[in-house]
Amino acid sequence: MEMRYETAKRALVVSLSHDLDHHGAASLREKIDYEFRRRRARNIIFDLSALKFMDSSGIGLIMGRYRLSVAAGGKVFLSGVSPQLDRLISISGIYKIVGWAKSISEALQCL
Amino acid sequence: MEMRYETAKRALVVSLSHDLDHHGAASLREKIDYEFRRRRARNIIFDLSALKFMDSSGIGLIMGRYRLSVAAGGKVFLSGVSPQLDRLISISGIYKIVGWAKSISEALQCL
Amino acid sequence: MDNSMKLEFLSKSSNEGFARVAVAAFASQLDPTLEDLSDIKTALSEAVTNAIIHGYENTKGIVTISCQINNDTLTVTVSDSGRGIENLEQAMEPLYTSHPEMERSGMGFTVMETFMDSVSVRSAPGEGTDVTMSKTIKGR
Amino acid sequence: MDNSMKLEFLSKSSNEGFARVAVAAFASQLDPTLEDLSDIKTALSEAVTNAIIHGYENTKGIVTISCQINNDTLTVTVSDSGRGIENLEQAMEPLYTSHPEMERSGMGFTVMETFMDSVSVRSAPGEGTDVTMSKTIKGR
Ligand SMILES: Nc1ncnc2c1ncn2[C@@H]1O[C@H](COP(=O)(O)OP(=O)(O)O)[C@@H](O)[C@H]1O
Ligand SMILES: Nc1ncnc2c1ncn2[C@@H]1O[C@H](COP(=O)(O)OP(=O)(O)O)[C@@H](O)[C@H]1O
Repeated sequence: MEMRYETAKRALVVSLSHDLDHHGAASLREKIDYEFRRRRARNIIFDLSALKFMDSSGIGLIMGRYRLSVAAGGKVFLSGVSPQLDRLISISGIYKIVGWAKSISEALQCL
Repeated sequence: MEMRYETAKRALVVSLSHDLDHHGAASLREKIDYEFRRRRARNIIFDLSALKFMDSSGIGLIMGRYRLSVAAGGKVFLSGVSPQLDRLISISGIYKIVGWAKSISEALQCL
Repeated sequence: MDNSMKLEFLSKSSNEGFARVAVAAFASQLDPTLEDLSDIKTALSEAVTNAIIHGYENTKGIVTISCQINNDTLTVTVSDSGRGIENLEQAMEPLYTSHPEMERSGMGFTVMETFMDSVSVRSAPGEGTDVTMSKTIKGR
Repeated sequence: MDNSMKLEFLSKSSNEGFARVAVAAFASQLDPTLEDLSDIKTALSEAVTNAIIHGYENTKGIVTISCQINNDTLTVTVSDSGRGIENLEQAMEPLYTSHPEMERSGMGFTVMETFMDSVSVRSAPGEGTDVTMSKTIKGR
């Protein structure tokens, strides 16, 4: 995972890689939340383009970060969603609460 | 696996790929021997550059093809040997009977 | 039966990835598409994660995966001898989770049912849980 | 014990590749180099192939692989309950093979000994063979 902060949009950009499963989720959550608070961020953009695998633990992670952003008056966007990931995310219903964008820059424009 | 025949040198060039283990060896052997006889070849060049895995079943395959070439008055060359494969081939002792070349074209020049 | 394998491992979360790779490698004999493989890995990951966190509640236990190939069909059973499920109907409802504080989404069973052709669960409180899933790989 | 797994599968040659991938995925937890992984896969492939062709002589049987991780050391045991080895000293000699007509090179045990830190064999004629190998992965 890599993170960067876009000050103008108060957005934390989280680029995930490898596998996002239960095993990795706890430490990712901790790192993201730490950075979110330290930066006083509002929004989170998840860049999933380099992610190789995700199961419902990833859905839980995204839902948890959604709560964090909403509490700060912000939004969550997903970008770089592969067709396979799209099926998983669609059945989870979280597209009702998080945004979708083709790229990180498109997501930034939506904020 | 892919094969081509170099008429000028009477050499069958066998490019191996994926895994060479006991499971795959029997059918490779059959295909190589069929082509060797059909072409009335003398020499065999094994191109190992695209091979992902090999164990001692591969050593057995190479030794068997060596016998075939020797009986036809020819030679066997190995090219595209990775460092990992080189260790396996070294301990097998077959460098005493088969040649080594950096590339297929170098092997062809040695014939 | 065309082929079969059984895998047993400690209920450590670090084995989740290993279990996915092993089952995908076994399933590869059916010449699945990348999408099929991804479906199988995702469903398996849900069942294995459940065995570790819900079945054994992060204590030490053995997770067992049995796989069979019959013609074009892969059948996978994930078993634990952990706490079992009291109310199976509730457990299988989308979004139901007994551990919201662990950020579980409650989507595990729904994912298994979506990505596999069939899912059946046998569970007894105090004895453990078996989840059996199957998927037929259409020839290409 | 830090981690362990056990894998059982039918003695079909199509499972040789699957067994390599599964053991390599388990061993990955030790953060091995690509060279370490290749060594482990090669040694494992020798032992599994021997169980299938020499132990069960291409008839139906179960091959069992047990793996343990203790600190930085991976220990792998490959077992069959096949014909067993009558003369173990001879079997372990480089270039000795009971099946030259199958183009076996007789290098299986030598490869295991070269690529792993230790190899030990227990065998009883008519009962089967256990090959135990270990390798310590040096931190990088
Ligand atoms: N192997 C299991 N052992 C005990 N309880 C389980 C097991 N699998 C699932 N459950 C129960 O079923 C519920 C729903 O499971 P699931 O749909 O996978 O969602 P989640 O894992 O996100 O909670 C779990 O919260 C748990 O209470
Ligand atoms: N699991 C086994 N069961 C019975 N015999 C075995 C087993 N493993 C090895 N052997 C015997 O030991 C010999 C040497 O084995 P190895 O060095 O691996 O060479 P190869 O497999 O090329 O014959 C075999 O030819 C066989 O006779």
